[in-house]
Amino acid sequence: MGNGLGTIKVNDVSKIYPNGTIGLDHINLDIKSGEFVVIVGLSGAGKSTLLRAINRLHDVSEGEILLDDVDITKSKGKALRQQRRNIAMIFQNFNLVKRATVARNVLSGRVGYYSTFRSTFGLFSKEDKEKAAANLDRVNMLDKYYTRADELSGGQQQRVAIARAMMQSPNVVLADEPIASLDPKTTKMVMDDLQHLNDLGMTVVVNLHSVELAMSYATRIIGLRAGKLVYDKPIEQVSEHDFDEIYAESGDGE
Amino acid sequence: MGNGLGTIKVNDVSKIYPNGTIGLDHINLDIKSGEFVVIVGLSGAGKSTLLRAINRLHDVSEGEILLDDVDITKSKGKALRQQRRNIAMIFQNFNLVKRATVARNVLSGRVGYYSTFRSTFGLFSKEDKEKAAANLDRVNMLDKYYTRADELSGGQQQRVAIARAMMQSPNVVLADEPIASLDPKTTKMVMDDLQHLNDLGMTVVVNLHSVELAMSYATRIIGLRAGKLVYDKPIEQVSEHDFDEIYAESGDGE
Amino acid sequence: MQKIQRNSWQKYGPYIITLVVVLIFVWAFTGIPLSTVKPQAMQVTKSIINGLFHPEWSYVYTGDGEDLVSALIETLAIAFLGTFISAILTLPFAFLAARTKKGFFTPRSTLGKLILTIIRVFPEIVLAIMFIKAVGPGAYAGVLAVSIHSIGMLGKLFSEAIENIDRGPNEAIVAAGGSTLDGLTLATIPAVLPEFMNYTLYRFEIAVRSAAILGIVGAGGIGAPLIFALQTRQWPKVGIILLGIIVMVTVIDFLSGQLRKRLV
Amino acid sequence: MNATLPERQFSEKWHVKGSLAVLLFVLIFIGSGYNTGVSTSFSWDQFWQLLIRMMHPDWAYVSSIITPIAETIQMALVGTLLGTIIAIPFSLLAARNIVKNTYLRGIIRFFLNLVRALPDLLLAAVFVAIVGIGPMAGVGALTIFSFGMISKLFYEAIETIDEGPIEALTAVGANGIQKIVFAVIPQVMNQFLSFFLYTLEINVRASTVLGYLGAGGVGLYLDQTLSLFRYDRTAIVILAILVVVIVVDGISNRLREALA
Amino acid sequence: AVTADAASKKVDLKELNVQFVPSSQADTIQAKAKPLEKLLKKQLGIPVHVTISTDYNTVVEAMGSGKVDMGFLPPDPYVQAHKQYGAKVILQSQRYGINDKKNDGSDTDKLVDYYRALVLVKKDSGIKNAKDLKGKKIAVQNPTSDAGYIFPVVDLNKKGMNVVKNSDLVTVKGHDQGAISVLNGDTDAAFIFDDARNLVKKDNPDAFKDTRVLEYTAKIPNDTITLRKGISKADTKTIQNAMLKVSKTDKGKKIMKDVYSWAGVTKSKDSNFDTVRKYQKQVEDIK
Ligand SMILES: Nc1ncnc2c1ncn2[C@@H]1O[C@H](COP(=O)(O)OP(=O)(O)OP(=O)(O)O)[C@@H](O)[C@H]1O
Ligand SMILES: Nc1ncnc2c1ncn2[C@@H]1O[C@H](COP(=O)(O)OP(=O)(O)OP(=O)(O)O)[C@@H](O)[C@H]1O
Ligand SMILES: [Mg+2]
Ligand SMILES: [Mg+2]
Repeated sequence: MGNGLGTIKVNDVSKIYPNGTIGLDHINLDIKSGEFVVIVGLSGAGKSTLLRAINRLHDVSEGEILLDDVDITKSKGKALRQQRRNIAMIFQNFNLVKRATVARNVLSGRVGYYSTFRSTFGLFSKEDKEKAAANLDRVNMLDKYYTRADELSGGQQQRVAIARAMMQSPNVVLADEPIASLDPKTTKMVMDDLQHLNDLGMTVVVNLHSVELAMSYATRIIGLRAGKLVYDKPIEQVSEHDFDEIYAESGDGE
Repeated sequence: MGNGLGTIKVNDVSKIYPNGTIGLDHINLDIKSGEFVVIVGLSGAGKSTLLRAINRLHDVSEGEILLDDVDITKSKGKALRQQRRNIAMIFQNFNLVKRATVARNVLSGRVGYYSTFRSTFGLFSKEDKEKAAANLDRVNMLDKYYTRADELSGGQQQRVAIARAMMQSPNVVLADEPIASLDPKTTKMVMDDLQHLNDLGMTVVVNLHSVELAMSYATRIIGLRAGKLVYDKPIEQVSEHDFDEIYAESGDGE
Repeated sequence: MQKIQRNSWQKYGPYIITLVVVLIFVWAFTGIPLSTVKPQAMQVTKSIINGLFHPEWSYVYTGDGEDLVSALIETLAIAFLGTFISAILTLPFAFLAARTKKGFFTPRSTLGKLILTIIRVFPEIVLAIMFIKAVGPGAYAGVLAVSIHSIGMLGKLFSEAIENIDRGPNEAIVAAGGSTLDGLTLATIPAVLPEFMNYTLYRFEIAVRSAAILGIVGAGGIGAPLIFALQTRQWPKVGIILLGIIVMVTVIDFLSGQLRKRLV
Repeated sequence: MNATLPERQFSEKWHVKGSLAVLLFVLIFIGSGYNTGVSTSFSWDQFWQLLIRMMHPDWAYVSSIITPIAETIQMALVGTLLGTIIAIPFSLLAARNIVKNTYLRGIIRFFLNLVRALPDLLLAAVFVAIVGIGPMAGVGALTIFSFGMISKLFYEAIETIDEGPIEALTAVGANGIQKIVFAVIPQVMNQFLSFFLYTLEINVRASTVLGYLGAGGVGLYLDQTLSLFRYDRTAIVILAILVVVIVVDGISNRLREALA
Repeated sequence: AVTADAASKKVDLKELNVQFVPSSQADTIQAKAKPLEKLLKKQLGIPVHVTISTDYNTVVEAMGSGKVDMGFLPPDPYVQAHKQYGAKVILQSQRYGINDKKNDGSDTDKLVDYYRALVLVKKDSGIKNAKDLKGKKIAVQNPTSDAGYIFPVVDLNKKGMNVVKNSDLVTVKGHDQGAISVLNGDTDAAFIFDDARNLVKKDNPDAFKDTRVLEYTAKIPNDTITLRKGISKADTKTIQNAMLKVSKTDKGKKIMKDVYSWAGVTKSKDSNFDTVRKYQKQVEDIK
């Protein structure tokens, strides 16, 4: 690729939850095509909130989010769907349809490319079915092709979710703690996969809790604390003990 | 403590799921009082299955599991409940009552000590309420005391679940990936808490995916692969590259 | 790619089931003679609609305690008592009937389900007669008939709600050494309570509308006036009663919606 | 560690709102009891009398009710099916997590409320008046009745699904219908089926009320046996309905399990 | 107040529970209980509770269990109540007779304590006499209905037409449905009371014009006022007189008319219903 697609500009975005919790607090960010950004921060810092805002899974309270210079916070209907199609998302809690088979879950990553009619009747093309199998194979889950998602272990479910995201052929991959429930081997595999997608030119934004992984994969590290952006440096300038600062409690005496 | 309580003997235990999946395959284990055991293994290796068997959350297909020399696989009624009371469990997916407050969730860890009547009507003693507050404080969640569990972030929920386990004053603590969704800071806190409980004499058995954490906390490391026990050594004899072996795929050519 | 096999049931099972279902429905449709709508039907329909749109307003309130308003209030009272009494009586049956363990044969749950089915199937009319014999005609008999009949319905819904919940929290309580009952009160009930309330409210709405039984028992609710108005084809009166019921059901629906929001 | 419990406002601490609600409930309860003249007088011997008379069923009567019970089943099946088909689009339109437009949803819900407000008795009477006697009238009444009931059950089921998968599909760029097909239907299919069978069962039982108005089915026979004081035959009618309901129930349980 | 009550109390009963099912002949029914309650209470000096039911069976059963003291019953349920639980008729209702000549459902000015059933066919129907009913579809009521089943079946049988065997009987609910089914052409004939066409006149203005009466049946006694078993002779007498008195007052007349569409009541005895019993017997033999 290297087509320059997959840029994300977050301009002065805030998000206040209906119950008054401040999820994001005037965030500004400018992510270039092909970056591998890792977002770190304490639990509850707003990492998930930020990713979800980028994909417009919830509306922000103020500010704008430009994806390849189009403001997703104002998109609607088909345009919005097409923007989303270009952003793959991997969720912290998998979000699989538990009662559907692994295959169907993975194929559902592709619906953005199908007419309603064809997808409804499961008329996926042969290529896509093969692509699904290939993606499952990549995360080592091909043998569970016809298994129902609720019969999988946590880690297995996450791998299915990753395979689903890969189906989208996106420009941007957002991953919310994609390796929280994975063993080190699968973790490495998944991170390598993300790396691989990144190498193909996709922009990758990952929420991570592991400093070690952040250091070894990211090209840029962003730190959140209590909804505020408190850290933003290219990897070359990051030193391990910077993390202590990011992970300081809001009240720890700044 | 150091009273010698909290021993676990797993004798030739197998578990076959109704759909035919082999969860555990003739496992033998002898865990002494006061050990800090970390179980590692690939996703789907049977770690959760083993922990749940120890607590008799599901029945095993064969074999026996002795807790302080009493076979829990044969216990019933009150005796079983008392055995369980002495084993605290922290779940991979938290298992909080989403519609109840944090306080009530934490206090529910104490039910083993109450008559059904008292627990039903929430007649928990003042000490226990204070204990709940103290435990929440320890995991840094005291300010959410009256919050409903479904308004918490993933990491926050896990911390509530840990506080609940601590309420039990158990002899054995079983933790199924207790830090999967936690940031490094909270992770350290939680692992330190487990360490602390261990120092007080409790036997701790933790499923972990982090080699690093395993190495720094465990007194003994156990490896599972495809339901089989493939590794079992005291920490002194463990070297980092042993893990590669544990994490080898079943088919990787043993 | 690697070939992934499915066994023959997975492959053909769905088709077989579909075929059987289609056949059943074909049979069902053959039993319904398509009586073409008669020319007179138009006239009847017109006079019904005409009547419904010219409600007999004078019936709304007459002050003698036998008007629409008092009939509706009495209906509400009967439905309310009947439903909520039955909601409480239902609980033990529901837990008895819930299948919480897998297995082909579960005697406890089967027994529970059978009891509930028998209660449910017992026709309201017969129940009504039995209660009239026991307590005499009137609203009291109505309350009893509604509450017993509701047990059968609610018990089924409740037991299925119990079967469907996430067992995780319950497991956590059990793992902490709690008894089955603790798991029930601390994890299961909080999880199912909103659903129970939901079904109870739902059942309440149905009870309000089950005018038939109330008319039969001489309960003085809206049942008898409605049935007589229908029998003697007094459509304007049917119209006003219907309007009253609609207003009442809408209000109940609104209130129960508010209540639900608070419960969830 | 010396943690103390966080303080709460007075109203929260004493659950003022909750207590008031309970108080209100109790008052309504007592008021209703007063209004309906509930008392403790109850003649058990009289209560059992009918049951005792039903204890000796007239088995010879079985042959007479096979046709009507079959007709009842057919009516129930057709009525439920038609009602369900109409209900599906309406329930989707009425679900909060599918249709975000409050007005559209409000209108649909109001309409559904109207439909559900119609007493089954009225439905049957009106259909009998329009299409004349016989199963057609019964099917008409059952269709409308099932429609009102199922649409409500359905939309509530839809509102309680795990929204994660919908979100995942949203993130993938799926449109509304695709979200429904991939994320909603698989989650509610099981419940839809059980509601369908549940309604079917209710419709089988509703035949007793329909018969009361002459809309066909086994209800007519219940009415006849009662007015002849032939409780031995009433018992047979009830048993017949019981058998049908148990079969429906059994299928329902097995299917739910298979799909669970 | 207690003594005053006691003084005006004229019967041994502590209270009187009345239940009625409006007659199917009524073309307007108001579900009202209070007016009669008041009037009777004044006459008897004890509390009176009136309930309205839609099902005869409940009245009979409740009289059997002593929960209802007085019931307003049509002949057939009365015969049942008498047979099953020893209930006794005290009064019978009166209505103005139907002016059959005019064929428009209007009343005569004569008070009668009986009514008749009729066999209704379409005006242009080819059914000219009882025999023509052979193989035809006939709308009937429940087999317990006097006007809608028993009397027509027996009377037609006497004319040599066994409809049970030779015709296709369709059970409908309500005499209005019987009339409508003929009007709609769903059935060829219907057994209805004289004159149930009044019920459907509002919805089908041509109800009389388009139809014709094939046969009238024998007289069927009117609705009863019946007391349960176990009420003393003296009380029976008092209650009977009280009802009669009520029916004579202007207020009472109006209520009877509005609520039950009765014109009055007259004394009755059990033997008045022997015809009904006879017909019931006979109908059982027609197979
Ligand atoms: N639906 C919601 N309603 C109200 N508050 C919410 C909601 N979701 C999240 N929050 C709050 O918003 C804040 C940020 O939450 P978020 O889920 O973004 O945290 P996070 O950084 O992803 O944490 P974690 O690492 O634990 O997943 C938290 O304080 C959380 O309690
Ligand atoms: N309820 C179940 N029914 C059938 N198979 C199951 C069930 N639960 C787990 N399994 C299977 O049993 C095996 C072991 O599962 P288990 O949950 O113990 O894995 P784990 O080691 O905890 O993995 P993870 O690290 O992903 O949590 C897996 O292959 C899984 O698919
Ligand atoms: Mg998060
Ligand atoms: Mg696990």
